[in-house]
Amino acid sequence: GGDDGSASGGNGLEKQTITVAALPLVDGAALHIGIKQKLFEAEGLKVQVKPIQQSTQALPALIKGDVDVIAGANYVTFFQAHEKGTLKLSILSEAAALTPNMMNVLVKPDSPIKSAKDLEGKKIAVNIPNNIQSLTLNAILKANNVDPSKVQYIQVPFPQMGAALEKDQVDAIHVVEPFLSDVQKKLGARVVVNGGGEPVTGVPISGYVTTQEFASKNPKTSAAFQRAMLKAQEAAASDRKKVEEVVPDYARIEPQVASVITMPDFPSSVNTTRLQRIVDLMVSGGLLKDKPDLNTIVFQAKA
Amino acid sequence: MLEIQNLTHTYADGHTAIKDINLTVQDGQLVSIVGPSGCGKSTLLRCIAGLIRPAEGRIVLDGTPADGVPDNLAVVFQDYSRSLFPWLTVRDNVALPLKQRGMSKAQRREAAMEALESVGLADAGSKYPWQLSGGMQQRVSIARALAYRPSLLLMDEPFGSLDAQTREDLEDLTLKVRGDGGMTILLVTHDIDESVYVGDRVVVLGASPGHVRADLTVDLPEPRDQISTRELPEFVRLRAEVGRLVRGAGETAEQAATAAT
Amino acid sequence: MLEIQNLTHTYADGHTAIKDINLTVQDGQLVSIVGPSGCGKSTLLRCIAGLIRPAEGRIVLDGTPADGVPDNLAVVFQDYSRSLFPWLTVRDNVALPLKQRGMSKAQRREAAMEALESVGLADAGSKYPWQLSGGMQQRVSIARALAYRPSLLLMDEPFGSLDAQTREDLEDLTLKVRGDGGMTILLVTHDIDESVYVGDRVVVLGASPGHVRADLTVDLPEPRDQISTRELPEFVRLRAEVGRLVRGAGETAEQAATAAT
Amino acid sequence: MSTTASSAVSPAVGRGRRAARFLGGLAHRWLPFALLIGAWELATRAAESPFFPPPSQIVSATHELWLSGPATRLFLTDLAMDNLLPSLGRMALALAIAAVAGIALGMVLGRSERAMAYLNPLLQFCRAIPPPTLVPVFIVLFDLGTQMQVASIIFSVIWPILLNTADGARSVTPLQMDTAEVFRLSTVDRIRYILIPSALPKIFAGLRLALSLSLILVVFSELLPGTVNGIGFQLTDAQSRSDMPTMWSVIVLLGVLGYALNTLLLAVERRTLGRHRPADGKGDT
Amino acid sequence: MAALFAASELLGRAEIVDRSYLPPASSVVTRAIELAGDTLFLQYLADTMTAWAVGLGLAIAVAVPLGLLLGSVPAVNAATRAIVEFLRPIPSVALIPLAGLLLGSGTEMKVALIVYASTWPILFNTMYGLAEVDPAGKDTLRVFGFGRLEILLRVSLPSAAPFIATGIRLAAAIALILAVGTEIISGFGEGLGIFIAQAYSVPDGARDVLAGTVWAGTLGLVIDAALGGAQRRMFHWHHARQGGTT
Ligand SMILES: Nc1ncnc2c1ncn2[C@@H]1O[C@H](COP(=O)(O)OP(=O)(O)OP(=O)(O)O)[C@@H](O)[C@H]1O
Ligand SMILES: Nc1ncnc2c1ncn2[C@@H]1O[C@H](COP(=O)(O)OP(=O)(O)OP(=O)(O)O)[C@@H](O)[C@H]1O
Ligand SMILES: [Mg+2]
Ligand SMILES: [Mg+2]
Repeated sequence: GGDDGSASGGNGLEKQTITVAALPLVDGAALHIGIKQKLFEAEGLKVQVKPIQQSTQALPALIKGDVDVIAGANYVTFFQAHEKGTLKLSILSEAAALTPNMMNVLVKPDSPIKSAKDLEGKKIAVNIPNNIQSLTLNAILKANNVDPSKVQYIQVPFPQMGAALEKDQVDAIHVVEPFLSDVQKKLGARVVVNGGGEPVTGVPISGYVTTQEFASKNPKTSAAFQRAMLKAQEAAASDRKKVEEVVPDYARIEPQVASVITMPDFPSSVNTTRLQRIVDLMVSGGLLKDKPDLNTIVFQAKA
Repeated sequence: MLEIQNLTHTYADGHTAIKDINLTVQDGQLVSIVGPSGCGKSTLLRCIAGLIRPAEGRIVLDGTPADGVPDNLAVVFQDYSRSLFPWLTVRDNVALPLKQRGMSKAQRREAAMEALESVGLADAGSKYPWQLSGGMQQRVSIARALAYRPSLLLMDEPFGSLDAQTREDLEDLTLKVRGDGGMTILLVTHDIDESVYVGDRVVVLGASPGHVRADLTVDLPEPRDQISTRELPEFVRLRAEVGRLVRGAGETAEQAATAAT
Repeated sequence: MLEIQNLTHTYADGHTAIKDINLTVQDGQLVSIVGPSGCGKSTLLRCIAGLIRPAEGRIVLDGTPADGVPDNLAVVFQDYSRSLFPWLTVRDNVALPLKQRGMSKAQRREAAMEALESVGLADAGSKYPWQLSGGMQQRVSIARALAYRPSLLLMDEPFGSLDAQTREDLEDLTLKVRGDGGMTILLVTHDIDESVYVGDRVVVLGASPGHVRADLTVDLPEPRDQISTRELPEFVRLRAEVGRLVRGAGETAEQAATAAT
Repeated sequence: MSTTASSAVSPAVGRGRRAARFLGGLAHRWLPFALLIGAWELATRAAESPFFPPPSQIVSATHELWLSGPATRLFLTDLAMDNLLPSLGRMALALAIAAVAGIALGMVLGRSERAMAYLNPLLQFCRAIPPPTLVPVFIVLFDLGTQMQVASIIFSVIWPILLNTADGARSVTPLQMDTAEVFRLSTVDRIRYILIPSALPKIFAGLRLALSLSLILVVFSELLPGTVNGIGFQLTDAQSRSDMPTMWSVIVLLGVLGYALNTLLLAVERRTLGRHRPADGKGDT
Repeated sequence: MAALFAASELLGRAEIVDRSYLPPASSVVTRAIELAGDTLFLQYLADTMTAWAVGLGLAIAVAVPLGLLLGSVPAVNAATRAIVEFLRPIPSVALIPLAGLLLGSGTEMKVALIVYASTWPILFNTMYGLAEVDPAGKDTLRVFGFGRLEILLRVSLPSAAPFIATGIRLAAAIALILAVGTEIISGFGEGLGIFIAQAYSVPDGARDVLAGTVWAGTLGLVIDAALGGAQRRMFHWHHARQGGTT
């Protein structure tokens, strides 16, 4: 836990050290840029990073208070947790939004599948079924007049997708960076659907989240974190080089890979209108029953 | 005093092994029990030892009906090899029951070694039972019972696997132990000479189901001696009589009852 | 013909059980083996059976050195109760080895029942071994060996747990089997009378380590009879001689060598 | 008069007494379980954690999700048919293969020093490997789906069967093996009439361990790439959706299945071992 | 062992799939040896082994007495069977998020899950071992006036001990799998499993994943050899008797 700084310091923060569980994904690059550029320090915050492998794994730790914030938390998972009542979600900052070609559907070079329409009746590998991937891909397929109920999603972890595709265990794979570039390079795989294309371009996919309990107990700390994060997001969005610099350190991606992969968008504001897009998608995809009240979910610093 | 009253036992499979056995043994007496194979000798001993609860009848010890295993009891089992613990040395096997006697470790060892010596196994103390021959294992189990100094000793064919010489030595040892300590002993044997030589009484059991066919008092002078005692006319007479009884004991309880009338 | 040449065996713990044993047994002979407890009789039988590989020397069968278990062998183990399979009925225990004889199931059953009957256990076929008395179990293991009709039969104190009557019956059965089938039999016993009564020869072993102390030829008329044979002066003489030899056999090989010179 | 009366009454009395004894046994068997559930109910109600719904709620979720189907299908719902049956099918297949292979290999290892020396290091090495790390290997060796799932279940449940069988085969009473040797029993007969019966109690211990392990492994195998159905799939799916009642209902289902299958195995065990050994304390003469 | 190596080398080189998806054994083993010089990795190993040792120790301490109780008092066995059989098939590792909620995500959780999973083989082997004890031995001590508890400890326990030891060997491997598996799935903290999990989430990680796996297997091999040695020494009477003759 990060309780060591809980006594309010000179700058009026309730908590000066904040523990962030971070995934080894490009999504969370801004956090590391913020640390490197001392943006948190400028707010009087010390950030302690705990590496994790999946955002769901950090959920109990967040509830128990072992970590304060999860970086790069998958919205689909966390909105669902919020709806089921296992967590009162508070979003401090956005992390990443979809950009064209950061997530694509690939097939083998000699595959008969040429277009989205050809995917009907085929097996597509996704990392986790009923989550962000199938959600966005279904929206794209629908926009392309393909019936999403006719594709079969198969769960295959990203690292194994290449092998599964090569062995013809699946017909297509829906894969994100850096695996996307990797499979394209190794198998010469061909893109059939741009997974970040319309209508999902710009849909936010992950954020920096905490619990409403934490946010209401530590409003100043949360606000300070939010300010620093927004600046960091800004920096990440404006200069790709800055992202390329930090990514090899925490995500174990080779520098030369980092320089070629397609980056997500790093939104530099917290915006209920943008978040509404993912919520709407989830409701129409049956992943949420009701629309949550985003105004209570998005953390607003009190002036 | 050990009283066996109307003892009947039927095994789970419905087989009645002994029926209506009555027997009274005075303290310090040595009673030999003989009878054909399968007539219920072991069953009788197991009942007395409290290892099986008889279907009917009871065992009375010094006036109080026994419930479970009597105090101060030792048994030499017919299946001696299974009653030794393979993970203990011979000495520890003999010393183990002495824990019940509240003896110190050193005392237990000493008593164990002494008992082993008395059965001719002074050298085998640190071996394991499975390193011994059949007869040696049998002697270990005799040593274990003797070291315990019970007041009631049940022996089920204790000398069956021993050569003539060792057997005679142990017969004399048994007689000595009984003479010294006032131990009550029930000894099952197939050797008719032996039953007469060591016994104060010889009880002959008949078969199907086991019943008391005869109960002979052995009136031979003490101390007994392997050579001179066996030459006595009374010994020869008794041994012939027991032999005759055992040979006829294969017949069933009903036939015996008819014969007795 | 069975030839035992310079047989020596030392157990893993360094104990030499038998040393330099030489013995030749003609086909169809019945050799009684006697000797004090722990002198190596069982060890000798296990070497012949191929169950232990002797440290030195060899077993030659009909001119060819044996390697492993000889053909057509049956053994009655001293620890009979452990050699029976508790999950098989008595009849199946006896019938199991007959599978090697290529007999049909019905034939096996019949042969088993016949053998059981010959040892007086006609009624026990469908019981399990643990439902039998010690002597009955011993007879099952004898029946198993006889039903197999081996050409070489090793018996390690086969009648030790039997009453006098049953014992005599089985002694006679053994004699009959040998007479009928030309079976070669090695029989370990502690009963000196028995060794003479059934044996064509009596081999007396001495102890520490086991060695051949004497090899006596028994010249008694055939067929033998429990009453008349035992009354013959030659029987009485032999039995006294064997007794004397066994009693002196406790001494070591070295002492014996000195005594022999 | 009195005799007829008593004979008319006694069967009823007997039946009553038997029923009472049956109920008593039932209480004795289930009371601790019921108490535990009661305590759990109280604790969860007091805690009001969304992660730990009270048992009553779990039971109703279980009923609704799995057991509210038509009577003709034993009340199984579509969800149950589509997930439970494939999972159980894979489990049964894997368990059967593991049992046959484990017993066979165990016999060899238990009796042959040489086989032990050759195979043991390999087996011990494999035994300690956490199955999730083998995914890269499995994906090359097996097809996605059933093949990979069954293989991964076998890979884990075979060990208790194999090791216990080997232990059982090794500790056959030496004199019994000597007897087999002397009478020259063929290898098949030795295995069938001596090794197996003698090792059977230990094999059953291994099977009981393997049985519940296989249920656990079903869940894990359904974390593997290529899974499209199964109770484990439902479990992880519910977990990722934070659907706690569903998740708990799967756990309850696993518990019930485990109990039922185990009871079945115990019945088989009692039948097979019943005649094997003397009742305790009435052993030998 | 060599055969396994050769087989996997071939499999890797056969290029059923791209080599980086399943690297050949030689490169995996080279990587595994390389890791032995990596202090961070060794620290991870130490963490995993600590959880393993504590977990297995606790499991033995819980399961053996419990097995003795359940195996010797049929009434208790009947009364608890429903609970035991209900609990056994619950996949503890799949419940890591919940376990994390109750126990935190550190060593305590790892240890708790290890104890939970590795208790069963020891418990069952103890119970079944007791059922097989020769009644002759028990009768012997009964006759000499020993009570039930003493008979349990002096006869039943030693004669069941070799089989209990087999249960412990089973449990030792399960405990190792659980230690590594919990780390992999919880993805939190330090340990061999974390190393594997990290490698798992990047392209070209298969080599590290398998190198970590080789370490897990090797640990299992070493542990089992040590336990096997201890078993042989402690139960020499058992082995000598099996090999020897009387
Ligand atoms: N556990 C058992 N279950 C069923 N029947 C048994 C059991 N034990 C013994 N019997 C039967 O009870 C009878 C008496 O057995 P017991 O062992 O008392 O005989 P015994 O006189 O000691 O014979 P032996 O001299 O051969 O040892 C036998 O017919 C035997 O078959
Ligand atoms: N497995 C073994 N390990 C070590 N020593 C053994 C082993 N088996 C037997 N011995 C020893 O070898 C010697 C001979 O034993 P063996 O069993 O052959 O004697 P025996 O003549 O059959 O005696 P008995 O008449 O008492 O059965 C004994 O001193 C015994 O201690
Ligand atoms: Mg008896
Ligand atoms: Mg012997």
